[in-house]
Amino acid sequence: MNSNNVMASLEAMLFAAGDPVDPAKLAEVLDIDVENVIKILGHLEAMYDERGGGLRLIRVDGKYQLCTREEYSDDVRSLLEIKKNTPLSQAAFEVLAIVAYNKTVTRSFIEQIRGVDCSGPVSSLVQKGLIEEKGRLDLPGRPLVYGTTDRFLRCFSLNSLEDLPDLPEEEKKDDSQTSLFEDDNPDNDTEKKEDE
Amino acid sequence: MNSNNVMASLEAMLFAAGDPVDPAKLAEVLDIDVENVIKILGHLEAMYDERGGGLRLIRVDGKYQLCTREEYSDDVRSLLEIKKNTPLSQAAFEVLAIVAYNKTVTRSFIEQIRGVDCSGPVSSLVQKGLIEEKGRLDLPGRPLVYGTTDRFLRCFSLNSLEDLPDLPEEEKKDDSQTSLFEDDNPDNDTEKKEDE
Amino acid sequence: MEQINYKIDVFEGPMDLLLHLISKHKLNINDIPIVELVNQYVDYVRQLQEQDFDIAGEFLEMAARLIYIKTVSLLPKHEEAEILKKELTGELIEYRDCKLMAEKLSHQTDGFNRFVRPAQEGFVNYDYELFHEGDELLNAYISAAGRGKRRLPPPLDSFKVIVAKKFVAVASKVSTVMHRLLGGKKVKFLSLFEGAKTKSDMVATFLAVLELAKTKKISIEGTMENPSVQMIDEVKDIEQ
Repeated sequence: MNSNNVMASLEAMLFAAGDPVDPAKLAEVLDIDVENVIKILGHLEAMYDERGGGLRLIRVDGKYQLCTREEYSDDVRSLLEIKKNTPLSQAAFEVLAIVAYNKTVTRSFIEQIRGVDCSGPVSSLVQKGLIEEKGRLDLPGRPLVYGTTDRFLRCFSLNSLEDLPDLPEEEKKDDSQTSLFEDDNPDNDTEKKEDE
Repeated sequence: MNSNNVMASLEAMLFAAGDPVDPAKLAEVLDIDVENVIKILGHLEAMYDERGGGLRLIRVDGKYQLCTREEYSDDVRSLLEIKKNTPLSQAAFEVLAIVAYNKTVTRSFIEQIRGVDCSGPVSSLVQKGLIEEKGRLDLPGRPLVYGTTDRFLRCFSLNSLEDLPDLPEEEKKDDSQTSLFEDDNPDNDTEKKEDE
Repeated sequence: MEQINYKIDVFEGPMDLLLHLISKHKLNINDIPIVELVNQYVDYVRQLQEQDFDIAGEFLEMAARLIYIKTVSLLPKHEEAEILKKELTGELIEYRDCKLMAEKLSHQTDGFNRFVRPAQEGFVNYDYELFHEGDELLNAYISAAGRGKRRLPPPLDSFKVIVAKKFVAVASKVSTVMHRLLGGKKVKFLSLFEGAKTKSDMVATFLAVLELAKTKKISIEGTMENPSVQMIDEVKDIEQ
């Protein structure tokens, strides 16, 4: 591998990593000396500076990281604000509704109701601060339990979860049959299957 | 802002966003025409290709995204300790084909074509982020509808679903012997074994 | 017949096995010699049983279906057999196309080696700041639980999603059939096939009728000879 290719590979690795990376790890992957890696990273840094693009290479605590140039921070911030203010997807609404009406639920419970993998909507709701982890269940695998947050109550103008609109009668009846958290329903088999 | 700065800002924004970005949003931030944004993104793409670094600019369903070059995938993988991705199963490819060519389908539609239960491959494709739920049908049971994702387009090097390989033409003559199995039977068995 | 000793998991299902048999014995997919195919298929399934394979229900279901088609095709008047055969042919062609597309897709997986990055942190916090009504949650919950009582018939659009752009052009046939039935008209089943130009045209029409019947959009009544077809909600309207 010539030094241009090494530089390109370093760029690709730093790009994909996101977080700061220890040059020793980069050296290990490329199977070359750390000194060499640091030297080539120096070239990469210089190349970024000369080219005057939107990116730069920075050192944080002896580690290296690609990031955007300060000049463009305002643009970056406005773009991310636009992205942030997109309304919830239908999937996210459904997951949120299941969490809210059941107060605390595991992901596999949500998936059982919705019939589909829900890791995407769950983590996006956590990121948006609408649901949060409330602990773990004392069950095999110790699954995480999620509940809604105060931010959730504010976004839906509710004082408490008691203020949620009532479910139609039949929904309520059915609901108590499926809820995992009525302790009288130790039907954990189905849950385990979902976890696999 | 001159066009070099615009290009640098576009680079910074795409880098920071991570996900594919609609050029209209970039235009909104920069307060210039979308056409202009697309033209300058073209320059950025060419610049990446000429420079031969570790990154490239791709188009996904009319949106733009920065990603690493394929040549450096092994290095990226070993840095991030990502397992070499296990190739998709035959079943998964079939399900993907049905979803991609029909744009949005229910699981029962997929099962109707394949003649077997498809819950396994469907949920593994959802987990891999290659298909996602696109809503529910207003039919009894409110079945989920699935479609392909931006990640699907990126992984299969497609700009959009319009770029999918063409469907075979309708049989020209009704009674012509089927021509789809050109590789006559002897190697059929071995071929199947390889698929496993 | 030669010894078959491949494993059941080699095949993705009964459709896959049928396609294999059709190509192996160079049968014409557009005019399946049903007797021959049944024998091949049943032989194969029997061998699996002898080898103590746990045979999936789908394989047996298909065997039953093939045997039924064979039985009715032995009757002096075997229009039903022809129809059932066409149905099977349509499904086989559809699955064959699906396999072909899957094969093509499996050759363009370079993009799996492109990596993207997570959004850069520190610019914005992602706390949600939009406001909603509680009713939106209620509706989402009912939607997710899938038990909401539907009082309205599904809109025509919802069928498009199920049958849209099928490998055989069934979607257009759905609208053609629906159009014929507008206004509560009772139409003879065979008349739906008038004007069909090709075999696949007829197969598509047939599948469209099945699809509509399955989703309870139309009703079919009368004898197998030539039943009449009618839209279901139209029927209700008249009765009320």
